[in-house]
Amino acid sequence: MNFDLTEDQREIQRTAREWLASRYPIARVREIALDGGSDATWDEIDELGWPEIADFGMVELAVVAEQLGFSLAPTPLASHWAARLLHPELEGRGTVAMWDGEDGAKLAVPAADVADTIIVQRGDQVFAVPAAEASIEPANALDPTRPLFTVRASGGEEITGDHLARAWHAIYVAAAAESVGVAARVTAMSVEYAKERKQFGRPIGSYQAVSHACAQMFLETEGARNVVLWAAWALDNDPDAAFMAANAAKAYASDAAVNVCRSSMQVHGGIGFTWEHDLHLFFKRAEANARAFGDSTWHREQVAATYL
Amino acid sequence: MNFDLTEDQREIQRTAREWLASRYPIARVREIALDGGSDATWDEIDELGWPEIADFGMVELAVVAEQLGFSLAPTPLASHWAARLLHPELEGRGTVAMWDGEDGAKLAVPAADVADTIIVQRGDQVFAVPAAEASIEPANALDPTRPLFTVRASGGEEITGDHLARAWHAIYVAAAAESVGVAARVTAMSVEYAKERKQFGRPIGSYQAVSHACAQMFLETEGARNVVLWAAWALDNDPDAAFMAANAAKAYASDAAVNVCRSSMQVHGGIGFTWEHDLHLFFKRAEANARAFGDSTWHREQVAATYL
Amino acid sequence: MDLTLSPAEEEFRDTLRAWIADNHPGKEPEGDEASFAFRRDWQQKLNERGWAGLTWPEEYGGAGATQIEQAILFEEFARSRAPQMANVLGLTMGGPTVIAHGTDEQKARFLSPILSADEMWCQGFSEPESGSDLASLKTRAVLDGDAYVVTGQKVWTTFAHHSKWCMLLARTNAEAPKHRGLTYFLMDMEQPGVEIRPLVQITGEAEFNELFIEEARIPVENVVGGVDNGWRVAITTLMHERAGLAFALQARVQVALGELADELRGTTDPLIRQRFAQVAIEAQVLRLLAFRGLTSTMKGGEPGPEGSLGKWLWADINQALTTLAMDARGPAAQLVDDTWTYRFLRARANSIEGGTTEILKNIVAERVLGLPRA
Amino acid sequence: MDLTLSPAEEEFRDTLRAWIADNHPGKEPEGDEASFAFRRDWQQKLNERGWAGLTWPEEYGGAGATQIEQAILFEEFARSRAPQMANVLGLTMGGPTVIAHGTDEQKARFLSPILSADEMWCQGFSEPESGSDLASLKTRAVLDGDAYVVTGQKVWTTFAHHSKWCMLLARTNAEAPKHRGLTYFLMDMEQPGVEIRPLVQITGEAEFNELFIEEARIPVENVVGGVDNGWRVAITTLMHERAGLAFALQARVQVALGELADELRGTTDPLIRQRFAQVAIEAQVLRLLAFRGLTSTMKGGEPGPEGSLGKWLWADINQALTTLAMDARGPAAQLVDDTWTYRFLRARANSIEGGTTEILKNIVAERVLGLPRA
Repeated sequence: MNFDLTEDQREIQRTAREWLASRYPIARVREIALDGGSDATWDEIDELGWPEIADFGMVELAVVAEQLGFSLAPTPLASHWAARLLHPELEGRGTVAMWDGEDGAKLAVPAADVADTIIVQRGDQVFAVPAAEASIEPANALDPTRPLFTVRASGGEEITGDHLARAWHAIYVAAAAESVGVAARVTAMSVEYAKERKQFGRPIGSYQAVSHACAQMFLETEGARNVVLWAAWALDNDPDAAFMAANAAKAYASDAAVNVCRSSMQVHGGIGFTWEHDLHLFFKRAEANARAFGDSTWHREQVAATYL
Repeated sequence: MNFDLTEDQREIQRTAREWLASRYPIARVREIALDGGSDATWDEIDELGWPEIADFGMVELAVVAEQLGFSLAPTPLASHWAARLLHPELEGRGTVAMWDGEDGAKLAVPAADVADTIIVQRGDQVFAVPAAEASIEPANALDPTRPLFTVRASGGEEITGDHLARAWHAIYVAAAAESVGVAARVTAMSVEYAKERKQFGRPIGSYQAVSHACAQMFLETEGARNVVLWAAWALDNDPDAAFMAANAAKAYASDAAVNVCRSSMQVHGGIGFTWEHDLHLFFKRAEANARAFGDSTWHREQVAATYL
Repeated sequence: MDLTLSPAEEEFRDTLRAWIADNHPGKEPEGDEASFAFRRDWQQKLNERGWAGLTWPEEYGGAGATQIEQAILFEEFARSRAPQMANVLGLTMGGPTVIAHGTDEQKARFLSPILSADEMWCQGFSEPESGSDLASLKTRAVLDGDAYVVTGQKVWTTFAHHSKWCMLLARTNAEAPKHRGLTYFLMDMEQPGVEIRPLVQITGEAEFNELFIEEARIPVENVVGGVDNGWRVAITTLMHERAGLAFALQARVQVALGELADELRGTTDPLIRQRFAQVAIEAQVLRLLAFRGLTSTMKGGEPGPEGSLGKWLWADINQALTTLAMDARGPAAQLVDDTWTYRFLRARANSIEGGTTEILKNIVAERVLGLPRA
Repeated sequence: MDLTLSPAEEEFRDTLRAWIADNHPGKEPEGDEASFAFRRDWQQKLNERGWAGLTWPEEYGGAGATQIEQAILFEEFARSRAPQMANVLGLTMGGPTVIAHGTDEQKARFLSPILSADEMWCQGFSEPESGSDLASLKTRAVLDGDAYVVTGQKVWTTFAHHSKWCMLLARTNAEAPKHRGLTYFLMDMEQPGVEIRPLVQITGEAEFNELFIEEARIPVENVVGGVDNGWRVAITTLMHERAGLAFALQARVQVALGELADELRGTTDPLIRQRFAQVAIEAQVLRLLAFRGLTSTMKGGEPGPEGSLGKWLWADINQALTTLAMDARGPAAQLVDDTWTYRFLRARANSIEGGTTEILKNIVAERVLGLPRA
């Protein structure tokens, strides 16, 4: 029993943190996301072995996913993971299309512009459609660091197998881990600001209205990280608990990131409401991610169903 | 347009506050409720004209009802009001039996021991049953200041008329007004305690964790009083808005009293958790009253139905 | 206790309602310039009818109406989903301040163009370093002959780029305690020393601006309410803003609530229905707080600290309402939509702008409940 | 990252589970005396098996088990809905304090009767005037020959009326700073100077007591950890209490959650289902926090300030859980029922007892996040 990362997992965490910090400092994220700069790091990501990290284990994937959220790296890695979990034989890069808009379109599909294959959910079935055969149009995403597309894709090869239910739950955990990263970064930003910013001659962090808000952020961030790591571990080691754990992780981590960012906006005051401050990028990622792959209400209902 | 009590209404308020304070200081309430002391003030209440105060107007009734909650007077007056609103020709004292328990019993009927007539709801119908023909057994009430009974009553004379729908909504407003009184009293107790109690050399009311909690109590109490007065006024003057207003009043005031009492328990710390402190009497009234005549969820659904 | 209108008030409401029906300009266009022009036209139309400065005294171009009639106007605007007037800060703060504290010359010079929307007003109070702690502001004004020379930086100046006049609070006495050394100026925005930079918000729009003031000149006759008396003048203005805006804010909430109801009508999701009802109920509570405030002001004169409750509650409600709208969109809320995405993001500032919720709770705790200062 | 048990731990779990199945005493009876006797019997049975002081060193009658085995025990207790042991304060606080800070004589005298439940322990820390500000306590102990004479008042002393020994914190040096003048005593409750009055709570039960201490005598050999060193001794104990109890608390939440699930099974009300799921999820978060705390303690030794998170979250969860149970009863919740009314009322104290939630947030803010003190 050891509820902590192994030395190998810590090494992966360190590498991810440092590599992402060097390639995606927030100024670079802003360039790519807000000013339409181009991003060409996929080959490096490939060399790091991250596209296939699920083969090492879900904890390893969750560790990297948290760092993706922490850095807000505008990479299609998470979308690729989702596709590969559903379609383990996937060649090239993938993404997943879930939500039905009007007239057969799939809404809010991430990274469709750089995908080779689009995994399309239709009812309970899942199909692999070559991107070249699909119609892909840019959509107006709330979160500018993760471009979304409207996709029209028919036909394709059905993917079947016992892995699918686990794959969906693994996707929930990966998304939840990104939310943990967002929550962790924003909690740290908030605490730092609360120490520096003075009003009425005192750091605002000396007021309980602010300090207790920061403590709440910390509680939810820690809680979210723990439940995500548990769910990730369970997917590889405790199948009885794993699906409930994955739903719990997605619900709790989504809410945690959203709550932390909303509270941080209040702690930051006016400055946090400006475009030039970085907070809104994390805020929008938190809000968007909370709605990706099922919102908290849906995931809570899955948890309720296992008890009631 | 004058969103304030008239001079006459203020006079009623003053009389109610003073009379109840003199007859029902909290020590006397404890005697009656906790030690089984007897209460024989109905004749005086009758002389004050309160049993028929609805004839003056719903605002007048709400004003007295708030003072009933404020004083926690263990009088069956509110139960009688409810019966008389449903059955305007009621002679003697009444009460209302609503909730079906098992095998035809009605649960949680207040003041059935001193009622002459029990107004029994069966589906959409309402019947007046002489108390002498009913089986009445004491039940174990959460709120010791308002004894409850299990009632078995069959037959009776059906009460019909256009007044019924309004009567139910008037009952909601009366109950809501009692919750406002509880909230107002407990807010005042909390503020007073927060000024007096010192920890770490400062009054606890100088900490935002406490002062902001008190501010929240004040907001909800003021809000609840306003919405109750509006609903009371609307029942006599604005039939289009009245029913929605009554549901809104019951939902908001129930929640306000419950929130204020729970928060006050925290502000008071350990002392507020003791039997000898008065807070628990208000707390239990707030919790019980929130569940009488429909809980907040039910009333909110009625409000939703008017919009959606 | 009487929420009915008098016959005269009813007549005013009916007249107003009919007039709005005849003159309603339709849906507000997108984009800052177009929206501004649209609101200016609307204000001019109202001013021609005598209703732009509804409660202003008739001698200054107002209609001398009661606060109840003002409330009726806000409610009718809400009911008909009419736009806001363009010069909202001039109408609710600048004008009333000049009327209360200004000289006869100032009244003659400034009031009429506020009503006609010929001269827009903005407010230069906040600074980057002095947010909640407004009185710690650092912008300095030094007397130089017949004018003050002003240098400093202001932020959150709504509509500065459309404005001719800025209500500017600056320090004229560095020696005095921080509340005692401030003066309230009317600064001409059209001068070289005033640079306006749009301050883009998280919504992507630039509703606010930063002002960089470098040796701007303000003639002494543009001091309002006396040198070093600016805090008192500004506070009166802020109190009026809060009391007056309470009605406008609650009316806007009713509009948004109606729009959301239109979208959600028929939904069977109990979670959504419960949340909607809670917002609707709180919106009524807000409306009644505004009525109560109106009654108090009519009886007692000055608006009291209870006015803080309305601003605080409004922020809670508008955030809850817009969050509900986002949540009701489900996964589609990952995409920007025409209405709710902007409103949801914009609402995040509601609990910050015009007094943070934390400061408002402090005010209620200290000034209403008498709790000791933190 | 490995939440599996080692083969030895699995064997312990299986043995324990089988033993509990054979020895489970059934449902706890109502009433203070009956419930106390029931829990004492249960503890004696466990002690005969060597498991009452599971983590205590074997030389003191414990099983020398690891903290993981302790956690397994709590989880198995929860799974089987086994009762608590009677002498919980002696086992989790008194014994560990004597083991850590006591003399050999104290260890020989006090430890064995704690395990056997022959001598119950209570805690005399809190006073009416010193709630959150524990170090401001006023009970005084004055040396008189070979004993201290103690006078003062204590409150919230759980199980005092069943207890032989009281862990008493009293002021021995009025001149020293408030944290430096306290001494930790073991006071014999069976003496004329100690009067116990039941402190009835809002539940109607008297789980706690007030202690009125009037010239009670404590022999000098009953000082633990040195004169004027009581704060340090008490704090260690409190930290251990918090860390140790975290597991017990989360296990009890799991029991209550299971009971509530049994009652709610099949409900189609989405509002109830959502609230239930949220509590279930947070209960998992609490459980994982306890695991995390266990891992940290095993690696780093002393439990850190993060332990405060568990107590805080537990209070939130238990209040949410019992409130949900009340709400799910609908109008019937106006009546007292056998299970949930008591628990709902009792849970109100969860955010006060053993460190208020406000104090815990202060601790997290200041000691974990490094924010400045208020």
